[in-house]
This record gives sequence, structure tokens and C-alpha cells, in this order.
Amino acid sequence: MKIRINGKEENLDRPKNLADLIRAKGLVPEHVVVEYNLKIILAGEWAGVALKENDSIEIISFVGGG
Amino acid sequence: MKIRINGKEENLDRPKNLADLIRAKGLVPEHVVVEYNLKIILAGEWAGVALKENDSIEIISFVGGG
Amino acid sequence: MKIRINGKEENLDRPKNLADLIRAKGLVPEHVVVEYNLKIILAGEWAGVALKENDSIEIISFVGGG
Amino acid sequence: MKIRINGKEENLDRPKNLADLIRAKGLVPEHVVVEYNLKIILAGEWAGVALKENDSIEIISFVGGG
Amino acid sequence: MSDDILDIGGRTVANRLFIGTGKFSNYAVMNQALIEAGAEIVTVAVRRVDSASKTENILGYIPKQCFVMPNTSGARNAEEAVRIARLARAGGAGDWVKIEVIQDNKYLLPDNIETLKATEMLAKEGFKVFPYMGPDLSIARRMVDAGAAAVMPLGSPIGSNRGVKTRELIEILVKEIKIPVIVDAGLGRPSDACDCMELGCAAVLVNTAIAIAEDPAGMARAFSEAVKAGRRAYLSGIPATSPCASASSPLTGFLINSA
Amino acid sequence: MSDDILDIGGRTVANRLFIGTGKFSNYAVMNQALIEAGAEIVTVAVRRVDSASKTENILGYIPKQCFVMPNTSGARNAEEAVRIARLARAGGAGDWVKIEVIQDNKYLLPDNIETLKATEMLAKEGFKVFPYMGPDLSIARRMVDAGAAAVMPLGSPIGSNRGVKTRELIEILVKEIKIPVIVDAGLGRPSDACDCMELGCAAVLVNTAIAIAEDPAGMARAFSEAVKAGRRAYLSGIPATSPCASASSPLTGFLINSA
Amino acid sequence: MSDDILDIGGRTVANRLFIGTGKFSNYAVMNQALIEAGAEIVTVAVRRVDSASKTENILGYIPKQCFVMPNTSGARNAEEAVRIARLARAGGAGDWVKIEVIQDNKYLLPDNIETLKATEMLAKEGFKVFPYMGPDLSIARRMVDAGAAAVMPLGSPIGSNRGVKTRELIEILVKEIKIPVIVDAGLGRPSDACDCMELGCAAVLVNTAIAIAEDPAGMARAFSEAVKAGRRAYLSGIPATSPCASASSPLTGFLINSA
Amino acid sequence: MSDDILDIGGRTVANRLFIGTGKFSNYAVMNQALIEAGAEIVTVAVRRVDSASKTENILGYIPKQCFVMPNTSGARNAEEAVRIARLARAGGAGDWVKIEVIQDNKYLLPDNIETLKATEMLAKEGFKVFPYMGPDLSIARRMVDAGAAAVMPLGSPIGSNRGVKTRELIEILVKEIKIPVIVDAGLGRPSDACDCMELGCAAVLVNTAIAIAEDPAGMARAFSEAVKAGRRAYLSGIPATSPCASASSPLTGFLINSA
Repeated sequence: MKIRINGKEENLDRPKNLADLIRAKGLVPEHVVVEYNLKIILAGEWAGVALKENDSIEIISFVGGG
Repeated sequence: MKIRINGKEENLDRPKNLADLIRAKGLVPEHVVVEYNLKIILAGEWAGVALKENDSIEIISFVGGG
Repeated sequence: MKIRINGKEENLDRPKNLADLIRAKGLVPEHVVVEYNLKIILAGEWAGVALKENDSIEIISFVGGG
Repeated sequence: MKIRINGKEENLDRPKNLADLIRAKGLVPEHVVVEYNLKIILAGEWAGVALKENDSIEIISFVGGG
Repeated sequence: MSDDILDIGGRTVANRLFIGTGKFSNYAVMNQALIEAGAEIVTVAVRRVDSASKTENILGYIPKQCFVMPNTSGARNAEEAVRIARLARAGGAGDWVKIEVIQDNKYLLPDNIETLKATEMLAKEGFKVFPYMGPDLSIARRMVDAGAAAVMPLGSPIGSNRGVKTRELIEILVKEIKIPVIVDAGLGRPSDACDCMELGCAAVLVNTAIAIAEDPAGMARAFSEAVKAGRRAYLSGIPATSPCASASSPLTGFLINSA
Repeated sequence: MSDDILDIGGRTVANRLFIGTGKFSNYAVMNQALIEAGAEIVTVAVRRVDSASKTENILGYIPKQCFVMPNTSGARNAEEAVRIARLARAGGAGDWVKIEVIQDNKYLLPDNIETLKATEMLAKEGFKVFPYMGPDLSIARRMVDAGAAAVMPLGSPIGSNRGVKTRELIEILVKEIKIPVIVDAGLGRPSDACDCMELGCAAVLVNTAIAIAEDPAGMARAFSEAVKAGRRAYLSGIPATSPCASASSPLTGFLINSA
Repeated sequence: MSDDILDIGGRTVANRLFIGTGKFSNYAVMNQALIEAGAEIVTVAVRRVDSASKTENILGYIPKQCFVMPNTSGARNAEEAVRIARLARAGGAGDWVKIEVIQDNKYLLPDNIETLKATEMLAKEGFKVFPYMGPDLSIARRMVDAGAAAVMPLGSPIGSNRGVKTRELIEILVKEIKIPVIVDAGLGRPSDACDCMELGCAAVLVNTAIAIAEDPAGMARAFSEAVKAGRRAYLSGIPATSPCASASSPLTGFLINSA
Repeated sequence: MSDDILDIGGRTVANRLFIGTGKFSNYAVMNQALIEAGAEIVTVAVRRVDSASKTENILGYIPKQCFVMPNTSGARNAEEAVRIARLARAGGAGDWVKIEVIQDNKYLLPDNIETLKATEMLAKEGFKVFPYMGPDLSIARRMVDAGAAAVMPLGSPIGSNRGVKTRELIEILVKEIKIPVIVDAGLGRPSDACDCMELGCAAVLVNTAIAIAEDPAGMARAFSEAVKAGRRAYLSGIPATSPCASASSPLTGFLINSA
């Protein structure tokens, strides 16, 4: 299953939904925000969003900035 | 006949067309530009534009400016 | 007896010495400094300096300044 | 014969006077000024000034400057 | 001045030095600087997670008393800015957002038209919008109409430390614009920040000059003091200048006609 | 910075804002301003007593923790300055003296040559001499040789509030002169004072801008904070300026190649 | 430099001083000033005829060698600017037009957004468009895209004679914008104009400083010379500045080790 | 302005740009620059002949119409300056001399006290003395008393091209000193020279900025034009500045209440 994550194409089989994905990437759920096909999905709803071919996902967090 | 000239209402009877009007006002045709109901009319065509009630006319010229 | 005080000539008879003078002028001794004929005289010695014709005396104090 | 020229000691035998010296150094007389033992000597008088041990001579000219 | 509180974006703010969190050598240094300055408003940026490097969470290093304003840096147009603002809010950042829309990579000058568009869109969504902008009066007036919480004109290019090179235009904004004017970008030394406050700006935002100082915590505190000084001077009525001198000591003839 | 003490004229001074006492509307207002600024060094002038008006004694309004430095204002040459300095010391003012020798009544610019002479004479008599002077390197070097405790170059004409118009020359003095450089005269706003301290000046002396402010106490405190800020910035290592921008938020492509 | 010709708006121009015709005490004085400056490009405004006063025609006083560029002053939005431009062209003014769209009566600052719109519209109609604008890089880039013949950023408010207070931003425009940059408004002295040309501006437009000088013809010529000087300096390669001194006379020891 | 002649040092001078001859890449280049500028007054230095290199005579490259003023560069005190002045006069240089007495090798700042001494001595010997000096009013007054032909205050350190950093002090000199004020040193661009002339200076002396330009002849001419422009502006009555705008086009309501 090809999925676009943060602008790069990745080939993923294991993760079935957004919660799986965040876990697989070793990210702390409280520190990231997820945009799924241009729609923001809150952490509580990640488990209910199943991944599918050609999804586009942005995972972002806060960094230093002026 | 009420006509709006340069933003002021005037009551005119004599001038029948734009050429008359400019002459009546004592203006030098080469020094002014006439906008008749938002349309620019060149001097050569003034005589052909008959004035009528509620016309709006702008008569402008060049002045000093930066 | 003519004495020059702070640049102005004054005609004094009563005061016999510097201490008298300061008292007569109603000045607080601790607040002023006295220069007697270009020599600074400390307050403790005022009583011992007798005034005489043509003496030149400066009585100064501190004021606001930058 | 030891002579100080422009701050450097030189050992000269040949030149007998200032005119000789300037000639020996290959300098154009009109382009230089000579100070002999702190006294300025004009070109016309160079031939009359005999060099002697321990003389101090400055030979200067104009250069670019602001 | 103890009750000189800035009422802005639905909040009250006592410390008029806003601090950006970029470019610090590490988060511990940043934390110290924020504490030393007594910062109340700090900005952060939003970026894609780089899963390779498990970097720490910056929010954990921002003191509790600080309120975080995300910026939209990285946006090249209004739509991107809006998208970033929403992501930031979803990330728990509250409803303030500093709009940054930049296409110019050399001077990092803002795009006033796209910034205005983003301001209009986000203000309608209930954000408190702080547009970083070129110091332009006609745009600033439209920002007010669009519902901006403040305008943030630049002093000089971001990170240049060149100071308030747009002073003339900022002074006009302060006089004509009724919402807070916050000078952002380019302030290189505390005296620059002090100068802005003396002019009547509501606040300043500083990042680079603090972050890359030899001693960021010291510099943060210096900026904080300078902002207080400038604000206090503004409130105390700054005297006019005069072309000639005016004696501070009495000029009356000391010793002039004496012996 | 708590141990950043200025060692000057045989004393240690923590507050690098020196304050002049002229031009205040009254002594009570002056007193408040000195307290509010936490002043340690204040200047006074010396004048003939006007026996007609029994004016109060200014010294009674100067807070106890302040050290008083009389100036020689009114002197038109070195001899008069020396005479005034001696009178002031006899009046109990201690051994500091600020030399002011001025013939010019329009711009109140100091006479560097007479000031130098007075400095030489008074230093020999054991005074700690603080010459107010035009910002001239060759004169400043001679002041050092003459035993001055500091040099006090002017920023702009006394009382003009025009700021540091001689910045270029003062910067050179700071770099080349090994005794404290104290900018005196013309500082009109706290940002001016802050700027001087950032340059590396040891202290500043302010009078008019405080005394004639609408709120002198507030302005005194503002200057005091600005001086601290500038000093702290100097100690914290002020970063260089750059002609271009330098991003404070990461520039790496947020959303750039995204959907 | 005799062949240093400015190719602009479909014309070639040798004299880079553009002159505005407002505010002269009378047309004869204006005429003299234009002649004295050797002006090639002059601006005029367009106004309703006041039939009460039979005023003379300004065009009769503009020397034959001058090319006239009308401005759209009085316009408060793009539509009005377009209307004025068309009237001016119908009046025989050629196809150049300087866009002025202003709502602000105090500082007369341009409205960049409406100015941009007017530029787009008029460029499409075949005008050579010279937008007077706030010095903003992102707007200037759009002006280029819109087909402007040049950009005319302001130096300081119209008629203020305050000089180039936006120097930092204008310098950036000159570096980044590929069409001519012409500084317009606020130039108060020939040295201001010279400075702009040294920066690399293509031309300057001056009106008030000439028109209200004691001797307008003299001042017009002075500006003309200064513009030439600045342009020539730009072409001659202006040396960099250095923080220290560099001797112009040889430093090698004259008399140093002499008797 | 054709009869605006500077009467100075017993001569009449039309071109108020004085040019220094140091640092040119070669004498031919210098010659071209002097011709291009139409120079009338040029400075030279005096140095020990280096007999190893038979260098050409600089005087042969100075156009006939120029009058040569030697300087005393290299002198570290008044006595050396006097000695150099006498040597120069013996070398046929006429009776003008620019005094330069410098001990400071980093900033090349003049020693005002030794310069004053040299001025007094040389004026008594019949020289026309032009002292290069720090911009100090009290010293300048003494220069007048000493019989100086002019005063030459510095704009910024020699060769730094930093411009007129002492503007405030020079403006005061121009107002207060009755002999010509000639700004010398540091002028980096024609606009700097123009600015000095607008202030009312009698002339300027430029060397480095011309000599090290890419095209020295072009730059020389640019400076010459700028000096003329500044002088002409001064004579034409420069208008005051104003804080607000003042319309150059009529503000009366064009189209405002029209259909």
C-alpha cells in the first residue's frame, strides 16, 4: 500500500489505521498533529481512520520559530 | 434643462450641444477634455452630441502636479 | 565700610567678622561656603576673620546642576 | 666620511658638496629639497656647502597625499 | 506602570517583549532565556515530523506561564497559512496565530496581499490574528478591517539584527492605526526595542538577537528591561528635542563679575 | 551581572546612570526621581547665594545613598574651574568633580584645552576629576595622562535631547581609552542611554531629559532600566548585523512538495 | 556616461531627474526651473476646469523637449485612477501615466492594492504605467508581472522634504526588481537624490523641494547636477566603507628616525 | 552661481572640490581624475627620496591650472609639521599648507593641540594654514585667532569612506566660525560631499573615495558635480522639512462628488 507521508511516498503494509501509523513511527501522540487527506484528525479518532492506497498524510509538530 | 457639470448642477437653456457649452463657458477647446456621461468625447465630435436633461459632464484640464 | 559680596558692593557697618556677616544675612552656616579675598575660610574660623574696607567675599552654596 | 642621509648612515668619499651628492644619487635637482643639518639649502647654494663628517641631510620630494 | 497592562487578542499581557524560539543552540538554553526575560508570549513554528530523529518536544521547554503563539512560517500563500494555522490549533496551541507568508528567500520579506487574505480568512474562523507585514499604512488599515488583533510591521529583514530601518513608516502606523502595533523582525539590540516602545508601539517580538547572543539568557533579560524602559518613557512624556543647547546648570554669572 | 561593579574614582558604583539635578520643577520632584532611579551618583552646581530668597538647601533633598559630584559650571577657564572645585570641596562635597569649562553660550560646547588644564591642576590636588569634553581622541589621551578618573564626552549639546550625534567618535574613545568613558549631555531618551551602554561606555549622565519630562520620576526609572539593559546586552555579547535576512523559523520545506 | 541612456516606457531618457509641476508660485517660475534642469520628463495633474477663473494652460509653459506624464492624483481607488488616466490621454498627454491612489490625507501614502489594480488595468490598455507605491518587494514583484514600466517607491511622505527614510527597503527593490526603480516623494535636498542614484535607482522624481525653494530654478539645476553625480558615481564603482582609517598619504616614516 | 567664487588663502577658487593625490594606482590615472574634475586645489605629501627607485615627479602630472597645497602628513607634533611645511615651501609649493599632525595610527585622528600650535607658528611665518582637525568649536575658534585660512574638520576617519559622521558638530562650526569650513576625510560618496555643501561648508577635500574607485576619473567628476549641486542648493535656499505630507498635486476634490 503506497501512502504519501510528509511529502514522501512510503510503502506500508502493517499499519491499518492512523493510530497504528503513529505508533509504528515511534511518535508520542500528544506531540503531533495529523492531517489526513487535507483534513485534520484529532488523536481520539485516529484508530477509526483506516489507511488506504494513495492516502496523503501530514504529521507535524511544534519547533522553534520566530 | 438641468445638467451636472463638474459635480455641480447647472440650469442651462442656450447650449444645444457640447461645442456650444464649451464656447459658452469661454474655454479654449484645445485645453480641455470632455467626459460626457462617463464617456470621453473628442473635440471633433462635440458638435454632434446634443445635451439633454440630467446629463453629467466633466470638463477637465491639466494643472501642476507631482 | 565698603565690601564686595558676590560681586556687588555693599555698605556694611554692623558685622565685625565673617560669622557676623553670615548671621546678619540670615544664612545657615552649614549650607554655605565662604571665600574671603580668594581664600576659602572654613566655618570654624569665620569668627576670627575681621572684615575691613575693600574686602571681597564670595558666599556660595550648592544648587541643581547637570 | 660618515654622513646621515634620510635617517640612514652612509659612508661617502667622493661627493665634496651637496651638488655632488645630488648628482651622485642620480636625482633631478628641480625635484628635490635639501635640508642640511636642519637648515634648508636652496639648489643654487648646494655647490657651496661642503660635506663633512657627521652631517645630517634630508633629501625630500613631493609624493601623492591627501 | 504596575497597572500598565496590554489588552490584546482577548488576553492581558504585562510583559511587552514577545520572544521567538528559533535558532537557540538547544531547548535548555531557550528555556533559560524565556525564564530570565519573564516572557509571557512566545512564538513557535510548525513543521513536519522527522521520524528519523526523535527530537524532543519544544513545548516541554516553554515555561508554564507563557502563552504560545504559533506562526505560519513556511507558507507561501494565504491558503497554506490557513492550513498551518488550523494544524497548529489542532495541536493545542490556542487561538492566536502569527501570519507569515513569504516567497522571498533572500530578505524574507512578507507578502502583504496574501498575508491580508490569510488574516481575513482566519479572523473569520475565530483566530486572533497577528499578521507579520511590510510597514504599509493602507494594508494596515485593511488588517484592522479584517479583524486583526494587532499588526506586526518589520523593523528590518528577519534575523539581520539591523534595527528599526523602517522607523518613519512605523511611526506613522502607531499614530494612525488603532490596534496594537508590534514591531517584529530585525531588532538587533535592546536599544532598538527601547526605541520602538518610546515611539508608542504596543510590544516587540525578538528572536535572533537573543538566540544567537553569546549569553542568550542575559540578552533576553536585557531586551526585557529595555522594553520596560521604553514603555515607561513613553508613559512618562518624552520631552521634545531642540536644535540648540539649554543649560542644565544655572547660567547666571558665577564669578563673572567677581574680583 | 549582580557583581558587575564599576570601579571609578576610588569608589564602587552599581548604578551606571548618573543624574544631574538641574531644571527640576522643585526639589521634591527631584528627590522622587533620584529615589525612583536608585541613583548613586548625582551632580550639583555651585552658585553664589542669593540672600534675598532664602532658598532651601538642595543637599537635603538628595537621598542619603547618593554620592554628590559638584560640577564647575559657570567657569570660563581652567582657573575658575579650579576655584569652583575647591569651594565645592570646602562645602563638603567630597573629592569628585566634574569639570565644565564653557565659553560658548549657544551650544554650551566645552573648551577642551582649558578643561584639560583644569584636569591636570585638580588631579594634582587629589581630586577625582571627570572632565566634560568634546569627543576627541587626542585630548582624551591627554586626560588619561593628566590623571582623569574618567572622560565625559558629549553626545550632543547640553539640554538638546538630540541623542548620541557623536556616536562614531565615542565608539573610538571606548575602544582606545582605558579609563571609563561616560557619555554626558544630549541624551534625550532611554534608548540613547541604552545605545551608549551597548557600545561599551562605563556610564551615562542624564539631566534635562529626566527633569523636564512630564513625569520625571517615571522617566528617571526608565533611564535607569535602559542603562541596565544596555550594560547587560554589552556583557551578553551583541551579535553582528548582516545585510540579508536569516530565518528564525526553519526554512526546510513545510508543505512545499506536499499534495 | 554620455551614452548612459535610460530605456524606459518605450522612450530613451538622458536626464534622470523627473520633475513635478505642482506648487510653483506661477507657471513662468516653473518654466524657468524646467529649462534650468534640462528636464525631459515632467508630471502634471488633471483637474476639473474652474470656469470662473480663466487660468492659463500649463502645457504652454512646459518646454518643448519635455515629455509629459500625467498623474492620477485625486483618485481614491483603481477605477478612478483608470478614468483619470483615460481623460489625460484623451487630452493629448501620450501613453505614460503615473498612478497615484491615495485615501490617506495626512501622510498621502499610496494604497498599494488599488494601485496594483490600476496598474494591471492600464497596462492592458496599452499605457506605460508608473505606479507610485509604498516600498514593498512583494507588491513590486506583482507590478512587474502586471506590466508596469517602472516602480516608484516613496522616500518619505509627499512634500515633507524628509529625504530617503525608506532607504533599506529601496535598496532591496533595486537589487531584486528588474524594471527601473524611481524614487518619488519626500526628496528634500539634492544629496537625497544623489544618494538614491548611488544606490542604483534609475531615476528620481522631485517636485516640492524645487517648487518651494527660494530660487526654484537654481534648485532645479542643483537637483539635476546631483542626479548626474549620483548616477556617475554608481557607474564608476563606489568603494566600500571600512571601520578604521586608511592613510591617503604614505605612512612610511617621514622624519621618524631622523635627527 | 557663475560668480560664486570662494575667496580663500589669498586666492579665488571656483571649484570647491579639493582633491588629494594619494593612493591612485599611478600618476596617469591621477592626472585624468584631476582633469575630469576640473580640480583647482590639490594636495600632495612630502617624503624622503628613495634613491633606489627613480620615481617620477608627481608635480609633472598635476595639470597646470591646479594650485598645489602640500600637507604635513607624517608629522607627530607641531615642530615636525613646521619643518615639513618649510621644506615644502622651499620645494616651490607656494604658501598654502594643510596641517596634519597625527599620533594615532589606527584612526588617524588629528591631534588638535599640536595642530593648533603648528597653525599659530606657520601663520606667523606667512603661510596660509589649513588645519585638518577634530570637529571642535573651541579649537576652531582658536584656529581663527591663530590666523588659519580655513578649518578642515573631519567627516570620519581618513580613508574610511564612512561619510559625514560628525554632521552635528560640523553644522555648528559652519554656523559659528567665520572662516571657511572645509570637510576633509571620510567622504565616501558624492552624496556625502553634496550634503556638506548643502550645510554651508565652503569646500570639501576628497582623496580615497576617488583614488580607489573602479573608475577614478568618473568618480572625480561625480564628486565635482555633487559639490556644485550642493553649493547651488545652499545658495538656492533649501526648504524646511515637515513631519507630515503636503500635497504636490492639488487636493481639491477631483471626481469626488461627481456622478
